[in-house]
Amino acid sequence: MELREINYNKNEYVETASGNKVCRQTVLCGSQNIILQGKVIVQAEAIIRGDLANVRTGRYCIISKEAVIRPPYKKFSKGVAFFPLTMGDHVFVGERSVVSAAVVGSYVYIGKNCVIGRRCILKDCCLIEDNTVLAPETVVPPFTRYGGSPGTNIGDLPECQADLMVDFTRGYYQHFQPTKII
Amino acid sequence: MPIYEALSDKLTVVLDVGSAYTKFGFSGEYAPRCIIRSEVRCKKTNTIRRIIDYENQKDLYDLLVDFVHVLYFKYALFSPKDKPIVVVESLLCPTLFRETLAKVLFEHYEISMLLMLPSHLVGLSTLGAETALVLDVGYFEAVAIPVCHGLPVIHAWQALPLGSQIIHNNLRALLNSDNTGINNLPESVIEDIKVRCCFVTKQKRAAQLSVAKPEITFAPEVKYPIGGSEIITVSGKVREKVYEILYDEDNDHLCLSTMLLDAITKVDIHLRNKLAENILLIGGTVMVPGFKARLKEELHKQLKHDRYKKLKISSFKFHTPPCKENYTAWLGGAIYGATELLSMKALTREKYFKENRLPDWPNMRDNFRTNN
Amino acid sequence: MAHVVGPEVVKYACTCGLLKSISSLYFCRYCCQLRCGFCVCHEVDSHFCGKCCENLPSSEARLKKNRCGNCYICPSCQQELSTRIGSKGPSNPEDPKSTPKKMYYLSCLYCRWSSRDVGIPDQSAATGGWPDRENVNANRLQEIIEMYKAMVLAEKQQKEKDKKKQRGKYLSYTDRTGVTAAALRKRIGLPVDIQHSLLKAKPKEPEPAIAKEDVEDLPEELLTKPVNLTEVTTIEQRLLQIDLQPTTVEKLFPVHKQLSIKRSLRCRSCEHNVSKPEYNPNSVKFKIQLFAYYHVPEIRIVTVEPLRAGRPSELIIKFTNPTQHQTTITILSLVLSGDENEVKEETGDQPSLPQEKQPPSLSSQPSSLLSLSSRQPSITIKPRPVSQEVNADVAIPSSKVILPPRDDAAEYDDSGDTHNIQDDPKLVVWRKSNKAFVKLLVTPKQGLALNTEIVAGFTMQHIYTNTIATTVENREPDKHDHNIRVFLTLGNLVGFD
Amino acid sequence: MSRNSIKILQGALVCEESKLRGDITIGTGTIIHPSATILAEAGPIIIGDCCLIEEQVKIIHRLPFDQQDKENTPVLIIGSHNVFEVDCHVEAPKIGNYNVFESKSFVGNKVTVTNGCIIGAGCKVTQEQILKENVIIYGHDCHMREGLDRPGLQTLQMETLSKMLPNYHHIRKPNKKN
Repeated sequence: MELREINYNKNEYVETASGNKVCRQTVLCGSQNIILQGKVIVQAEAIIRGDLANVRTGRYCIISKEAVIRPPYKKFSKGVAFFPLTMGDHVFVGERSVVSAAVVGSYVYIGKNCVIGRRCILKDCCLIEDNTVLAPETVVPPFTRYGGSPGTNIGDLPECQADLMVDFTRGYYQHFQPTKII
Repeated sequence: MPIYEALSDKLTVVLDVGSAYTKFGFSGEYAPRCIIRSEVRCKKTNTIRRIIDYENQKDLYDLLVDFVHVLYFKYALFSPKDKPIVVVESLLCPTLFRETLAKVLFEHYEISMLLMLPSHLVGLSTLGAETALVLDVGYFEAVAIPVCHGLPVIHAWQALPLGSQIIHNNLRALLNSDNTGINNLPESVIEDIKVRCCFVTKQKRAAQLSVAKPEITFAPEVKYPIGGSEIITVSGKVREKVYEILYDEDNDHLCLSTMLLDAITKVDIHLRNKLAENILLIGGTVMVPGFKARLKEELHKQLKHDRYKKLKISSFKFHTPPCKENYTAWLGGAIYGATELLSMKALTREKYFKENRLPDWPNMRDNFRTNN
Repeated sequence: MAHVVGPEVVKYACTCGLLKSISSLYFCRYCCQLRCGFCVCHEVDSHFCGKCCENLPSSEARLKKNRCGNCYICPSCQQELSTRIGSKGPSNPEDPKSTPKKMYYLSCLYCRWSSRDVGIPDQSAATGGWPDRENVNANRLQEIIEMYKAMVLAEKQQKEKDKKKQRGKYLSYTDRTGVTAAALRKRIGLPVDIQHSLLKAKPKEPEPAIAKEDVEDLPEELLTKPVNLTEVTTIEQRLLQIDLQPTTVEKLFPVHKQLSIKRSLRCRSCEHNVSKPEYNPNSVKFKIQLFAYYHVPEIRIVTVEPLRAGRPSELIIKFTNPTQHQTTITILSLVLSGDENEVKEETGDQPSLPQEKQPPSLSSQPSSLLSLSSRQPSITIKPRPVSQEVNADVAIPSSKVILPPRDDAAEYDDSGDTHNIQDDPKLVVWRKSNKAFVKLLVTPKQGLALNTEIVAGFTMQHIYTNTIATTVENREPDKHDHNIRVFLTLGNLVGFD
Repeated sequence: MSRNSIKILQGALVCEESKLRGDITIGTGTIIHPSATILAEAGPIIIGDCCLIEEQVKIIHRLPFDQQDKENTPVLIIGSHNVFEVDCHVEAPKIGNYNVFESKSFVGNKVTVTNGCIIGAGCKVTQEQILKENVIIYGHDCHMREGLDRPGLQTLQMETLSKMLPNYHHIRKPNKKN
């Protein structure tokens, strides 16, 4: 199916020079530590915890409603430090998902209502199905589909997944348009 | 024989596709690499489908293609093309199933050769013995076949639909009286309750199970949580009673113990005592606590009946295989697979396509015949 | 919504007859045919561990039984275990000043199982070194395997001798048809307890197992002690440690993580690769990538008018040309029978197809043994008829649609199109760079029940420009017409005419 | 319960963007992240010392329908050193010490949580029960196992947080002396 237009209220969103579209009803903590590379959409009530550590996304990332992007912490002998969280290009994070990964690669699709545990590493081209719970420190290899609780490898992805994700996130961005006021 | 030595360097897959669980590994190894449920994730619906629930041959073919794919590319990690395979099968395996499996292996996966081994016979090889009465209690049925001097006495076979399936159904029915919503529980939960809570009780106690005012106190009940939202009660009576279905005689006065005795009756009189003193139990169901002890009790009880008195058997002896019972048959396949038998008896791809058929009962008999 | 998630509403019929979405199809440009995961040959390219992402040579992978030497999974919940630094055990408890030594233990961050739970002592090295357990029956089983090996070998030699003596008519009889029950009975009638001639000859053969009269009794505590479910293992936990199959949780030990593979795919008719990944486990690039998504126009449903039986509904679909060459799309009516003309046409250069059931290269020797190292030609699977039924008619337009080549730069360019294509306005609604929106009329068949899922189909003919230069002189790329049967799931019937 | 009475003890760190309704007492050393929700509907909530309450957490004091009686207002007492991770939803009537409620877990209002329990990510526990000490609930089927010990303390993380959070957030002023 071709994507339908996704309309938003123009007053609720801020569009930056690099094409990021960020909803005003988001909680962007420590916004000086958050880098959105461009053409990133952050939807209503999403939370990005830049106060804990740097958060850096690539281009064409979509952070859906009520998703939480939260840098993970790690215990050291001397204390706890929060790690920066990096996200590649063309990443989709579904509604209400909590992402506490260390690295999210490019062309990654995270479904709705997932829990991506602390310090997980999501390699390029992987897909996390809706309602998956990934245990902390899980490594998701490329071209795998993870699902369930605890999340396990339940299948493979087509080899052209990268292009599919490029097409999907670009299409999403292009169709994400303000409601036209007549 | 350099060719064959080169062959033995190759990993030969040994496969035992059971109705519930599939055992998969390599010849010459001591245990399977994996024991997994015989099921695949249906790509269309993204649900799990059991292989035994196939609708027709085409459906079975597709299920097996997916299943064998998982076995090779998730566990064996090499391509099946031009490689040999050993398949352990029940002698009572439906023709449709074995032929479809062979078709999948030869046509779709292009294996070089296929050796089909009967489970009852090869299971015995784990003992290094040649004569025993082998009882395999699987998912659908229990099958007893005497093996004498390395030959399955096929005419003496006994089979009854006494396997884990009937136990699961029985458990579901028994739990239903104390709890609600049991019918909706998936079979895997029923299986888990069976595995973790139930056991085979003793003969004396079993007699009390059906009495109105039992003189014994049943085993303590178990509160079994279903997810986080429900707790069901597995009463002590249920825990003890569920396996009774294997030992209760049916309308034809048949049960597990009579199967064994009937099988013994059907063989040559000289061999009867030897078989009774060499009983090998295989299959996952026999691993439940108390199974063997109870079977022995039951066998002795049956001996007192008129129909078995003539057998003149004094004692029953049981073998303990050097492995767990649920993969004994597989292990047998792995032992045979490590020998030259593969190159001697296996059906090659050329032959399969030339004749376009699978020999029936391609078992070990020829190997043992040529020796005298 | 693309192919990433959501239902696949547009399906292409692969040459083998299965319906797949375009993302899971391949396009073999040597055969000019669609292929799918079902009809190609899968091959293992490289082994790697999904946790530490390290490649292992296949020989090492085999040696380690396809498991990673360093990574473990939790025996309780099968998640990956993490190595933790334990409370640095004091190297000398009496001397508080002695430097603490780092000790490591394994811990599951999901179910919180840890190697300390089962009393495995902490290790001084961070990776590996965790005790592996041997199969308790290993010696006995090795003896048995050796015995059977020797037995069968001797028998084989015997058989070869016999063969020389008599031409083995009897043997061939049994080999083919198998012994009947009657023949077996005869065999059983042999004198009792004849010793296997071979067993007698071999002095070093292991004792056969002795059956025992006493068997393990039912553990008495099962009858009296209440069961603590948290201490009894589940069947999944048991099957993770196949040789032990522990029944209680204190016997669960960490399990080496299973390796994963990268695989390449090979067309079964021409033996060319259609997909070959790069060696690096982290790489998502390919050395060979003949995916249909890059070669065949993609179709997406844009809008469908509500479907009523017997009444034409407007359907707008989008065509995208993924190639670097202009293509022309013609919509033809669907031929459902397996012997579609286009299949015949395209396979005309493969005379072997009708005899695909025949194994190739039949030699008198057991060639599969001799040539195990070398690759055997593949057996082609006969295509099956398409199982999908179509319950709507598509009005076949008379004109064609031209799709300009894909232009990556245009993606970033918002200015208007430079292509000047004269379109049939009845057919092409809108176009932009390599995409065109096309209007079709579909009419669900009469007599369908309400809410029936409507599937329409047509044959898409596109011009495929093959860039593999066949000869040196032939610089002009080849152009083929390639037909693909396409099935569109349009939604449910909402009413009648 | 329309009026709000929030008592924050000295040393607690409560971000202003959190949503607190009803009669709530927050103990020393407790950290409440922004956009956490605590609703004291049925009666007061008393949160002990050194609890960590992350964003999107919902702690709701709400009685089951069959236990609603107007005679005495029950108090939800949450012990010390409990960790409520992102988007967990807790309605338990009683919570001891050293528990961890992982992300997206749900604890119904008939479940009494003792000490040292871990409710795993995504687990939904609603059946009326008293969780044993050091029980770990995990996985899709809410599998249970018993831990050897209670889960490790998050003191170190909280130390870091208490240094970092005031730099970025408006903190509610403590209004009660210890």
